[in-house]
Amino acid sequence: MSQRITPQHKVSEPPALLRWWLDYRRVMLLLLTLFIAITIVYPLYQVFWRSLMVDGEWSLANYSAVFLRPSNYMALWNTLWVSVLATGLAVLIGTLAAFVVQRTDVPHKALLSVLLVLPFAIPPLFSAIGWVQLAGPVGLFTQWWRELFGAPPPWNIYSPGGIIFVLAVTNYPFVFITVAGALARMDSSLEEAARTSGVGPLRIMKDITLPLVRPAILGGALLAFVSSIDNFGIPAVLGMRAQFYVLTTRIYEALTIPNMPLATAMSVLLVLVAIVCLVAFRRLEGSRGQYAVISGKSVTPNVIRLGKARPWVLAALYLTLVVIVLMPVFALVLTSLLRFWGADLSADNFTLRHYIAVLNQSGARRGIINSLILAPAAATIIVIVSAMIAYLNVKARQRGAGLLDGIATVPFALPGSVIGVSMILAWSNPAFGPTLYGTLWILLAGYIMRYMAFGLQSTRSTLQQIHDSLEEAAWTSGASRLRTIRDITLPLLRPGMLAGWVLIFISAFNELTVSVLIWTTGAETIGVWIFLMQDSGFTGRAAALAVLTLPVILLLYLFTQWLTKLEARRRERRAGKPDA
Amino acid sequence: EPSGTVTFYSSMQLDVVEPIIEAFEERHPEIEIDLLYSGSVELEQRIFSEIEAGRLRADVIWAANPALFLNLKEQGWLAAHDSEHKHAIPEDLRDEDDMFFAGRVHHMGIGYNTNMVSEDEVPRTWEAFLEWGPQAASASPLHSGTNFNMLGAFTQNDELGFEWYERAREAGMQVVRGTGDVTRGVVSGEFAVIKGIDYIMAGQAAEGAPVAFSFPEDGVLALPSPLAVTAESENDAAARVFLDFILSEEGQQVLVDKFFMPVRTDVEPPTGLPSGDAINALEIDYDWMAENGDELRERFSELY
Amino acid sequence: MTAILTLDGLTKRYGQVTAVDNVSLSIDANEFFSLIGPSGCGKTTTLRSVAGLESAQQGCIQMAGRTVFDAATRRDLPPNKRPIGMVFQSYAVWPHMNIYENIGYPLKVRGLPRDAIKARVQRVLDMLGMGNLGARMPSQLSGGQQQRVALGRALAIEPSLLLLDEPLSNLDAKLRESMRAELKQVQRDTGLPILYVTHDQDEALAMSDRIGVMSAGVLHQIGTPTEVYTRPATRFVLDFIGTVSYLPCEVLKWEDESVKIRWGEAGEASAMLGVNQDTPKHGPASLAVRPEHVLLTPVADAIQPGLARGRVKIRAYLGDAWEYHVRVGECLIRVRTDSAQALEEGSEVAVGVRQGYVVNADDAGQERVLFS
Amino acid sequence: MTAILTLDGLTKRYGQVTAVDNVSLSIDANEFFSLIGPSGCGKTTTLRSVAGLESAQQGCIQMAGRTVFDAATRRDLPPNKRPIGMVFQSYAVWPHMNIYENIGYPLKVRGLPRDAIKARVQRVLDMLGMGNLGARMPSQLSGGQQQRVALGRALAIEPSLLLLDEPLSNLDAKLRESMRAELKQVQRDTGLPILYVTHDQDEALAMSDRIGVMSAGVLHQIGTPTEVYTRPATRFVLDFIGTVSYLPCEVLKWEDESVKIRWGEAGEASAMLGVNQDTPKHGPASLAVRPEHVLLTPVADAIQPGLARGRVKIRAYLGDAWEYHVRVGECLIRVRTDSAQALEEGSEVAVGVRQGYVVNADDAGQERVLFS
Ligand SMILES: Nc1ncnc2c1ncn2[C@@H]1O[C@H](COP(=O)(O)OP(=O)(O)OP(=O)(O)O)[C@@H](O)[C@H]1O
Ligand SMILES: Nc1ncnc2c1ncn2[C@@H]1O[C@H](COP(=O)(O)OP(=O)(O)OP(=O)(O)O)[C@@H](O)[C@H]1O
Ligand SMILES: [Fe+3]
Ligand SMILES: [Mg+2]
Ligand SMILES: [Mg+2]
Repeated sequence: MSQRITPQHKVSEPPALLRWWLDYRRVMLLLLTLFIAITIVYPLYQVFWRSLMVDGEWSLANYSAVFLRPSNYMALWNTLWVSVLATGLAVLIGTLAAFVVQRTDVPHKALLSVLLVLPFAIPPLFSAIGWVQLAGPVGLFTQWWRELFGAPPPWNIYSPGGIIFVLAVTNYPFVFITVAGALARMDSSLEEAARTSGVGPLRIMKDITLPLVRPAILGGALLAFVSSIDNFGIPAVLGMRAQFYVLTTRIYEALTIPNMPLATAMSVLLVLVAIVCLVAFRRLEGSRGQYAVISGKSVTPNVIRLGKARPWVLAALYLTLVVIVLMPVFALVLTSLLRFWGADLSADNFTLRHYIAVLNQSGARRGIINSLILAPAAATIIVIVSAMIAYLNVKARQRGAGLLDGIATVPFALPGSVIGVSMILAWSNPAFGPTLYGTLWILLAGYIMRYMAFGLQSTRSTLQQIHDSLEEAAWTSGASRLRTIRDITLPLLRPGMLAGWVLIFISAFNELTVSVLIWTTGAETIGVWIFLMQDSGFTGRAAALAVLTLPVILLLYLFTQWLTKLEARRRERRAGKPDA
Repeated sequence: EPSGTVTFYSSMQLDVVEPIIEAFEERHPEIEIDLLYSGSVELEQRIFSEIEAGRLRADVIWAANPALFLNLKEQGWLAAHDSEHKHAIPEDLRDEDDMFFAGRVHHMGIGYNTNMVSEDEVPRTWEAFLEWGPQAASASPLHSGTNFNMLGAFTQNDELGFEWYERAREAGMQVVRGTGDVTRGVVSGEFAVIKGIDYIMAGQAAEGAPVAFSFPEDGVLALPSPLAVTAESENDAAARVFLDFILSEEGQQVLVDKFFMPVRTDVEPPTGLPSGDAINALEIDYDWMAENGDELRERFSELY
Repeated sequence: MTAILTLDGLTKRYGQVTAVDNVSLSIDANEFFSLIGPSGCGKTTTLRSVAGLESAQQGCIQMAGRTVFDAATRRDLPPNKRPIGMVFQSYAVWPHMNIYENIGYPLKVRGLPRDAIKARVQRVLDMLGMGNLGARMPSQLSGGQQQRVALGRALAIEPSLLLLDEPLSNLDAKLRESMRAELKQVQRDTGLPILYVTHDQDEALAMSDRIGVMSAGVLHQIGTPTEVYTRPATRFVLDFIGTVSYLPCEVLKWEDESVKIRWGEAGEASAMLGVNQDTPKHGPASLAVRPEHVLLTPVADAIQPGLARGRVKIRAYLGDAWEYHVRVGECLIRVRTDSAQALEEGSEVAVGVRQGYVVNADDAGQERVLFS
Repeated sequence: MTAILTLDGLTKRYGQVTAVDNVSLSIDANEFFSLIGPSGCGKTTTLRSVAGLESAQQGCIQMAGRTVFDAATRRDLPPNKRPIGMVFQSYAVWPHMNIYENIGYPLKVRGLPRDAIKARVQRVLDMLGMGNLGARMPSQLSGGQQQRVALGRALAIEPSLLLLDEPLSNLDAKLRESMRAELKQVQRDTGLPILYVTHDQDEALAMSDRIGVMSAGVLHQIGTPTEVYTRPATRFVLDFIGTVSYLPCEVLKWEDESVKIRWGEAGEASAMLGVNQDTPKHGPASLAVRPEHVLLTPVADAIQPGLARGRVKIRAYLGDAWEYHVRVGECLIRVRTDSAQALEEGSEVAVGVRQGYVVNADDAGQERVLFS
């Protein structure tokens, strides 16, 4: 009896039968609803009712303006096809990398895994600029190509192709992470069954392995896709020169004119696209039972021996890594060290003055400190709130919690600039509560809105993996509901919370598009300063700041590794003395 | 005696604004300037968002796009200020109702890469500029306020006209997003000539980049960066003191040290730059711009 | 005897599905009571209602004299207020606590002093033969050991009633058997009443004082193991408990308390079976026989009147016995004989029936089991 | 008979652990061969080496006359080149393909034409009694049906050898029993040689033509079910196959082929046991008895010489039999009697031994089993 239906709690009892904890659940739901209403629904509402206003009257004119202009269709169409292709490429890179790392005997797996997620740590705007430096008309690669072949290279970074490529190499870690996880958990006897049925290794990958990890591929693809459609920096830097517009660059333009109603109407379009895709992806995922193979039990993965191909695969992998991951980082570091952008690589052109200059600016220093406060604060709040929502949704099966989860995920599909605008609208002259605008708090609120989805995603999936009976066992042992949460659920949820925390921290630490609209003096962030420096032509200083964030993120990574080890050591120690 | 904090929104270069603020705070220790520096586009987005929300935080605004100020003036967000310095400033550099004053002037002309363009190749006219074909570049009027004004000035000019942009398109001139992008392009040698801004080119050259700036004979865009006190300022008195300081000789001298053309006739321009009279500035009618802006944008976006 | 647990008319519906349908039963002090039935019949739901993890729509539950649930008065004590210990099928041993902590946790929750906890946990560990494993983490234990930890955790609080949901079904054959004995021993030692859920009839028969047989939410029969095995109340119980083969037969004659039937390929065999109750109708019926009640003799030896002719199709060695599938006419009968007698596959045999059940329909068309 | 599979000196190490230690065996055409042993003894590793899923360090494997693996010459055919079908413990039915596709996939890979695939899949489905389920997805099938799909998939390619790794251990008791018969039937029908891995002795005894008993990587004995049950080669086999209880005894006298021993609480009981080989040493030894070879009589009836006195500690009802744990002196003996005889717990009984094994140490201190 391996597959049995886990009995579900139903909450259909008559109200008078509600136990005290049921009431407690309601209270929790109420508080969370309040939190989501204030941090997410209220700002969203502030933006969206304006899209239905023309000169103080209700009207759909803004939407007709969006839909009547062919250039907007063009932008929508561009957004779609570019994102689809970029996602396709990201899926290819991410899945292949995950497969090689998880399912073959390449060496240095730990190092490879770290390097493969490094693109997460670089702001997209910088990968775009980095790629211009590498593959632009006078970029490093271009020059090498010219020297080697004496002809201009066959690529053009300022093109839809360039956008697709850079989006793909920025977003593939989403796919890599989810697919690698699924491959690690997949029951390898499914593959072995095919091998003993006479099927060759490549055919197995095509017919068995890939279809089975399809939910993970789709999940990663969805994240990559949404990140592509709401990305601004990359199409802005690479697309304008080719007169190639996507929705986000159009929205930015509308904000510039400024035509806020138009911008929000377009944002609604973007959100619709995201929602349609979400639903479509869910459909594609198919019924759950079809993929029940991914169970919680540990299995020994089926490792493909590469044999003679091993050094070649490794070399190819490192080459790819160097080209798509390390080179942009290298370009960034180079920029921060060169006297000016594009200078020759001669010794006297190297300088530390950008670092010195930027560190001499009190605003930049404050920015570093503020980011060091804001990122962990946002990560902590989001993780706690989303753990509570996920708990109500997954474990307590409280009606309404699922809706809350859904609502809190919506801002994920919004471009950062729209979130920024919504923050000003909501908090500069608020209908209630304190004026957050002008303080650090508004940045916190902006980050919470933007990254809530990350927290929800990681806590939800972890909770789903914790079998109900673990909590019920505590409950029937005499622990109250609250005590059960404290002693059983939380400790088991901790790894998921930590993973979510790190993801949010990294993203919030150099967040750019939201911050740049809502920061004020005293409330600068690193992202803001990177952008301001960049925008006013101090590319070197901007790069220097961006480089300064890399060790922070690296340290954070090491810190979490250390935490995990500490946990293991604590267990070992505890295992040594029974009554600890 | 005015005191307290003045919230100052500015899209002027930090290394310009900061020395002015320092000098001001030294002179008026009882007033503190709270600077919010931002790129011009983001600053406008922010200002309009605040207005949407019903409250403008700024006491003093100093930004690059005159159209913004016309707009603010029309909506009643600016306060008139009968500045003691107003007579030192030419009339075309201030609002007729004293609602705003140019705090500085910058010019858009031709920037070029000295490694790629030899002394005798330097374009002296906008026609010569076009000869560089795809090696010439401009930021997009849709994203750069200065270039938007340039587009307006060209369109209003009989000789150049909107047709210049059409010819540019044929010649293969590149249009990139913002000022930062063109600057990086010319510095790195991706572009030989660009529509550049005087102080940026001078600043880059001072950093050691191989760039220089030239004033084309058939017209330079001289763009005043207006400065105004807001109508709902919570510290109106101090705001006015600060505005006056920027317009004062002392304030303008700080600008000149940073390669800016002063707005006062009684302050010498930076060395090496022609004096204000020697520059053939294009006529620009901001009211016309405000009226026809959207159409202009539309037209341009159809072209590029 | 005082009832430790009484269920009265318990009914639990999930939407359209009635998972538990008007179930009443009571468990006495010291009693080992098993609920048995096929997958999905509502055993777990009943158990969870007792634990307070589900709320039924109708009925009431009393525990050690207290009403812990009553649908009428809407009384419903939460699980942590009921004097129970529960062992889950999946063990539900907390992976982040070591063995000592797992067992001690319910005591800690109750606020016992450190020393008392220590002493009690040690006693439980010793009782389970794991005295020296307290410091291990669950992942370092085998399945059987984890199972014992789950049991120990439920026992530590000295509950009034122990609830077990298929605790042995994840174990392998040898381990299952030894855990069975161990569990039984623990119950003997502690005198704890147990409500045990399983779908394994061997387990239920071997361990229980009484058994409740369920199907589709309905409790078909409650009785001692011998009662449910030898005197099944319904055809379902007959089928589910133990093995039976069915043969078509004809009821010839009914006298006093015995019945004469005819069966076999050509109706050549006959048997007299005692009947407990009722008048079996004359005419066609089914004869249900257990493997151990069939008599096999090589045809060479003797084909007496009253025996049917058959042929061994498959034989299987069981160590202490042989099992045969014998074809008689169109039917396959399963037969069990002791290991001395080994008949070849394919050989012809004479088949007799020592005991059996007559299953026929009453006037209302309802099937009845008439046992001998 | 020709051997379909021959293992010769197969040894597989994982780091320090020797999972398979110099195992040699051969399987004949038509044969049902089971490997049995406790968890972790190396059964799966052996099977996977045969399949080509693991590479051993020593030995060679021949299959249908071809060498598929030879550690010496480094020959190692990949699994897809070996003429085998394999069924996994977890079924490993591909959840993204329907039943028809699952069974047809190995044929498709071999490039069979559509029609041929269709015909063959249908034949297999019919054979497994699932003719009309081809369009279902695996998630819509019960555990037993999934199991049959896995079997069908392995059969469809008409392999020379079928490998099965504990295919029944995830099923519940009733289903397991019926699948056993079904599997046996399939083997009869197809004549396919089978290498079967299990840790369930009942399963191995009931289904196999021959059994190999493994422990810690070492193959202890190969023999027919009756051989391993009645004539265990080592003490491990004696323990593992069937149930035994141990009693201390003393070897009194050895003559020809029988041995006289004394046992019981006060040494009051005695038995003459036949001995197959060797001279049992005089003096203390162990007497091993199977439950079905112990004789129980109520003391009231008779306490004859040669019988020991004991007391029923626990009894368990098995439906077709009773099982007792009887205390004799310090020891507990397990006894199985047919269901007619029901002794109360706590009652005194007389205990006799009908058959048993003498286990004693030889001169080298090695334990030997001497069977009667
Ligand atoms: N939360 C639920 N929602 C809807 N139906 C449910 C729920 N829990 C159980 N059921 C249904 O109630 C019936 C009884 O389920 P229950 O778990 O009690 O069966 P069981 O006898 O324990 O079976 P098993 O031996 O498989 O554990 C089943 O038909 C099941 O599908
Ligand atoms: N990949 C591996 N790495 C290290 N040790 C292994 C590996 N696979 C198996 N072993 C070890 O080899 C021994 C034999 O394992 P194997 O899986 O063959 O046992 P088994 O007899 O099939 O047991 P079970 O009945 O539990 O399936 C065990 O001690 C096991 O821990
Ligand atoms: Fe089960
Ligand atoms: Mg159940
Ligand atoms: Mg195994």
